[in-house]
Amino acid sequence: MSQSYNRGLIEDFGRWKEFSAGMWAWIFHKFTGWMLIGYLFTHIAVLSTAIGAAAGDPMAIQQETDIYTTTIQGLESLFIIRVLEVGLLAVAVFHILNGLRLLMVDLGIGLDAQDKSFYASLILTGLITVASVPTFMDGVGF
Amino acid sequence: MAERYSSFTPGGTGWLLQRITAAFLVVVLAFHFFQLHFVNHAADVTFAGTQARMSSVGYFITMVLFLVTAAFHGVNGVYNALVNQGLKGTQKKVVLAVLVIAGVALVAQGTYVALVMGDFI
Amino acid sequence: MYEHDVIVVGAGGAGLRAAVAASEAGADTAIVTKLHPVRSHTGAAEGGINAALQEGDDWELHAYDTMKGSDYLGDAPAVETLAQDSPKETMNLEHWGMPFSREEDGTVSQRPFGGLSYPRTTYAGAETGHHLLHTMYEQAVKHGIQVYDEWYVMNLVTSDDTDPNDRECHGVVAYDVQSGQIEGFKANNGVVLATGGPGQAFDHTTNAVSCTGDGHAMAYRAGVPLEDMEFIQFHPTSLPSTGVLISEGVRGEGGILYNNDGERFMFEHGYANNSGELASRDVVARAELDEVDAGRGVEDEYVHLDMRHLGEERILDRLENILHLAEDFEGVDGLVEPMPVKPGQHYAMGGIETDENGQTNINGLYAAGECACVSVHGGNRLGGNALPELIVFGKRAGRHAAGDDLGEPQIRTGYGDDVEDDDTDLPVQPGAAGIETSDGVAADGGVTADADGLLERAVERERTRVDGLMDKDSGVQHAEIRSKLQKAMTDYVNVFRTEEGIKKALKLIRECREEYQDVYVDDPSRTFNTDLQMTYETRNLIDVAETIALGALVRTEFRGAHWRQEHQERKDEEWLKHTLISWDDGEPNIFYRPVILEGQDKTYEPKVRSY
Amino acid sequence: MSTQQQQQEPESQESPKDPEMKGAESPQQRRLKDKESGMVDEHAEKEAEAADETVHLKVFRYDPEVEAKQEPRFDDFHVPFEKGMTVLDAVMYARDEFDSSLTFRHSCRQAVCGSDAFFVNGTQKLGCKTQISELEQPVRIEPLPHQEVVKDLVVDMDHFYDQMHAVEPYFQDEDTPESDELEEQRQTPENREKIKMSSRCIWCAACMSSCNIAAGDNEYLGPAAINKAYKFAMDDRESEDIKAHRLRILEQEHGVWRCQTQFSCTEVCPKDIPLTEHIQELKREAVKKNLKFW
Ligand SMILES: Cc1cc2nc3c(=O)[nH]c(=O)nc-3n(C[C@H](O)[C@H](O)[C@H](O)COP(=O)(O)OP(=O)(O)OC[C@H]3O[C@@H](n4cnc5c(N)ncnc54)[C@H](O)[C@@H]3O)c2cc1C
Ligand code: HEM
Ligand code: SF4
Ligand code: F3S
Ligand code: FES
Repeated sequence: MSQSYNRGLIEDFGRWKEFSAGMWAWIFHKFTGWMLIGYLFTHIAVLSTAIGAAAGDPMAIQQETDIYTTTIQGLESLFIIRVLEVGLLAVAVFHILNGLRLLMVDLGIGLDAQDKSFYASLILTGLITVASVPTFMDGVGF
Repeated sequence: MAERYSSFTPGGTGWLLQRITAAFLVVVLAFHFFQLHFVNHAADVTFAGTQARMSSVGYFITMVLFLVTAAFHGVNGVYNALVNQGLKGTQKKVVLAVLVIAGVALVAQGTYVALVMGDFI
Repeated sequence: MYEHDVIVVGAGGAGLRAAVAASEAGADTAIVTKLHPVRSHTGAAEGGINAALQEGDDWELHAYDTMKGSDYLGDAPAVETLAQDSPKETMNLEHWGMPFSREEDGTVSQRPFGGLSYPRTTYAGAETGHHLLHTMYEQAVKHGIQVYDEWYVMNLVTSDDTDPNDRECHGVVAYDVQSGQIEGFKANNGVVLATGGPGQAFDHTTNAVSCTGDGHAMAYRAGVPLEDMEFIQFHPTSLPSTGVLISEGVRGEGGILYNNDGERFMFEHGYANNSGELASRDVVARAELDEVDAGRGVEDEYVHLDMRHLGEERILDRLENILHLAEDFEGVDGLVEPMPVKPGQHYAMGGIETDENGQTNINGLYAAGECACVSVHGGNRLGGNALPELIVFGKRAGRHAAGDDLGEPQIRTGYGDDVEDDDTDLPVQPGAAGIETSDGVAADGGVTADADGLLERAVERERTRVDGLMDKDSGVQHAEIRSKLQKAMTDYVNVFRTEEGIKKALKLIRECREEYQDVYVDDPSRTFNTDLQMTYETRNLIDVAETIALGALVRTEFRGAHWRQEHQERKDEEWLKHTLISWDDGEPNIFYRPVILEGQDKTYEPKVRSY
Repeated sequence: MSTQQQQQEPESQESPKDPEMKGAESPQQRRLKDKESGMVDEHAEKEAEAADETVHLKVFRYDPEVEAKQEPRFDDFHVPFEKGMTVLDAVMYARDEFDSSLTFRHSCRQAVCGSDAFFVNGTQKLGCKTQISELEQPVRIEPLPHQEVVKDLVVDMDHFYDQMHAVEPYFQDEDTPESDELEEQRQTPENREKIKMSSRCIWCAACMSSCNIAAGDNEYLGPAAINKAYKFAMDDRESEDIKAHRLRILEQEHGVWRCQTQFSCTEVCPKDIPLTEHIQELKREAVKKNLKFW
């Protein structure tokens, strides 16, 4: 609904301190969803190097010097990429867990615990992310 | 005042599909992540390895389905989010067109890549 | 100017029912209301609707109970109409989707209520009024009735004839609260007043802040007598700080009243040795005040209603609602401590004098609901009898206003040859003071303009009045006068009434009237000026309070809710008659009309009212 | 009256747990003690002090017509605290004693008329149902967010009413016979129970104001209107055809699908109506209706 005057910096989102669990869940889910679809596009773009690889010299594939392999391994050797990957994992895990929470809500299950299940998703995301750091960082400077 | 509503197919088909794709994605996405970061480390990925995996028809089909559902789920999600923010009229139509094209392009390109990977073409 | 066939003022249960009925009868109907319809105080009613629905019950029993409850001051034709029509009107509500509580077999539930010989109070949880109001509003939406909400009706537009009985009502003048504009509303067929009760005349009431008796005052000044105004029902258990009602159900389930010394005073001080806390409302209310007066009140103000001994399980099962009320409005947890309660003004039995068709002595002017007095409640209203009154007489008024033939009424209205004049000595000159006379209806005597001309003149008059109030920038504010008035009424015309006290009250009311000459509106804005609206309301409260006090002074007996220290018994020889007070050009005129005790095929013989 | 003395004694012996009903200790204090026994003593003392103290209100002021108020501002009021005082009591006091131009809607003072939903310390609350003692001071009182402000705490409700009316909020009997010969309809107590909560809405608009989606999309029906439709759609007294018709209204673009299950509506509803649950149920009903084989 429109606003006829200014009640503070940002009327809708400036009140984030007053947001409740459900609203945070909504915002995080949105954010992670957009990240994921963005990633999907880049992901396919990167994988498209496979076209070049297949068209190139079969020997290169053997020696693992084809453009696909080198691109991926090149990227994977960068520390920043690994960090981003961990971020992606966090994003995906939260989106999955909260997505499951939303599916439950859609089915009308456990509505009373909706705030608790949101906090649970957050905590679990954190735990899984931390636990997976060693695997993800394997081989780059750790 | 039901007349006010327009250009929208009622019935929540989109809503339902978003949920169904989500349920499907939970399984494949988890599988995918596990496969490429824990079973095979992403850093060790080679074209040869990819080709080997992709030439299995079952894996190929799963991946294409994964792509299609993810693309639909993601694009539909983005569209809904924008519409929820009050997008309407021509703007809305343009956004829909762009998103559909992007989604179709994504699926087409992805499928093509997968076909190449699996050495099917 | 707006124009409609029927204009209904007020959108509580009575107003909405009248509007729907008028619309169904084919009239172009509009509602003008100072609150949005769903905000009306009908929504606060908890208990239920009395209707003889079940096999074994009978409308005649309902009529009998009502007459007895009224202490034989109800008019039989009205009482019988109520009892006869209530069942089908209740069924109508059911068909409109009202969510009544249900029995296992799917029929509506009914419960016993005070003073009823059969469990015939039909209810929807403890929120009957809320559901009734919303169901009715839904029907108004369905019928596409035009609602001017947040329009405050300032005055009626009537012709100038010297004899009020010859006057005709052409519409109303109203003020759009949101924009401040003042407009005329022309009614081609009739105006129905359904403005609710005058509870704000008292400072402690279960009524809403909007219950300011506007309809009473407007009709009164236009020349319609107010009937039986002295009969005010006080509820013994309302929360001290807000007046929120704690249902009789608490005492029904076994709740106990204690004074500050921890005594169960209903028994220990012998107020009601048989029924104790469950004695009738007026008895309990008087007992509580006696305790406080004797210095045994808690904080010198209230007594305690304790339900802890009922046990948590039983309380949660049957009285959960009460826990919320006490917690939310008094900050008290009924499970761990007793609840503070004191008597509060609850209902006005009297009101604008009408016949069974809702019509007043002024042609084209109707009244229904709590603001009207048909009269069905006489000296005392039974619980659950107000809501049926809304739907039965609201509907009749609406239909009649729309032109439907409902037959010749048996109840007469207005000053006529069947009345008896009063000769009590009044301590002060009631009625108009100073500028207030300029509002006298017949001011420029005899010049009868046509409807449009009358409307224009009335609109002009209100505009001038508002300009005057807004232009002044010093004087008295309405809040001061209002609280003085409320205090006077609560101190002297409350549950206990003495001649001396009432006279004091009349003097204080007169003072309020004089102070009102200097009233001014501080808020300079035309946008949503509640200051202005409340200033108008306060003036109406003064008029209404005065009629209550006058009625209380002249009625020298104890009947129903009206208790007089000097007159401790019901005097049927002398007082089987209604008190009527009419404005009569700024000078209240008091007269009496006999009660009609002859029903369709029996006469109700006055008996001792004991339960 | 000596007998009373005697009667009084056993009375107080019989119920030793019962603290004597003396005025010395206020019920408020006792409540706090009993309720959170132990740790509350300190708290109760603070409460007792507060009893002689004042409440600090910060009230939003705005009036398009009055120059000094055209620029929205907050006014401070210091109102004497009384036991049981609600936010509505406090603003009424401020208006009657300090500034008669302070404007807000109110009527019933008992949470049934729905006129006084305000934004109190950052959440939508009914003024008359909110105890001052439970709020942090200063108490900041603003008009409902996401609705145009008319003046001070008064917001424009027209949009809310339009949405409520948009769902055809009235019972639709195919044939309403002449009112004299109406046969009572049957409804099971279970069905009545099912619609009970939805029927408690008092149109206060707190839910609508708290919903981010409604804030962004003016055409979204909003939780209250959807809940109103729920009341009818779930009532067995209406026929299946009408239910289908109701679902058609709800499944439009700006109907139930807009809800993103933010739950804030459910959290602020003063009548404790499970709004999100009702909206979700309607989404499922709509899907079911469209999947014929279900
Ligand atoms: C707490 C409580 C519990 C009750 N419980 C029961 C019960 O269980 N059973 C029972 O039968 N009765 C009960 N009653 C009594 C009954 O509820 C009322 O008598 C009845 O609801 C009055 O309805 P009404 O339509 O006459 O007026 P209201 O509902 O008060 O409506 C008055 C209308 O008039 C409008 N209005 C007033 N002045 C103006 C003006 N100047 N201009 C424009 N519009 C105006 C208002 O906006 C409002 O819409 C109870 C009353 C209270 C207070
Ligand atoms: C793996 C399991 C997944 C689950 C359980 C899941 C679940 C969901 C659900 C239930 C929604 C709807 C939220 C709503 O409408 O209220 C949603 C939205 C969305 N999802 Fe997913 N999703 C998953 C994977 C993905 C993937 C892989 C992508 C990216 C390609 C993605 C992108 C999105 C986007 C963009 C949205 C819209 C977000 C918004 O509202 O702005 N999701 N998801
Ligand atoms: S659903 Fe609750 S919050 Fe919304 S309008 Fe109704 S009562 Fe108020
Ligand atoms: S806050 Fe809004 S998003 Fe849905 S759950 Fe309530 S309507
Ligand atoms: S004043 Fe009626 S709900 Fe608060």
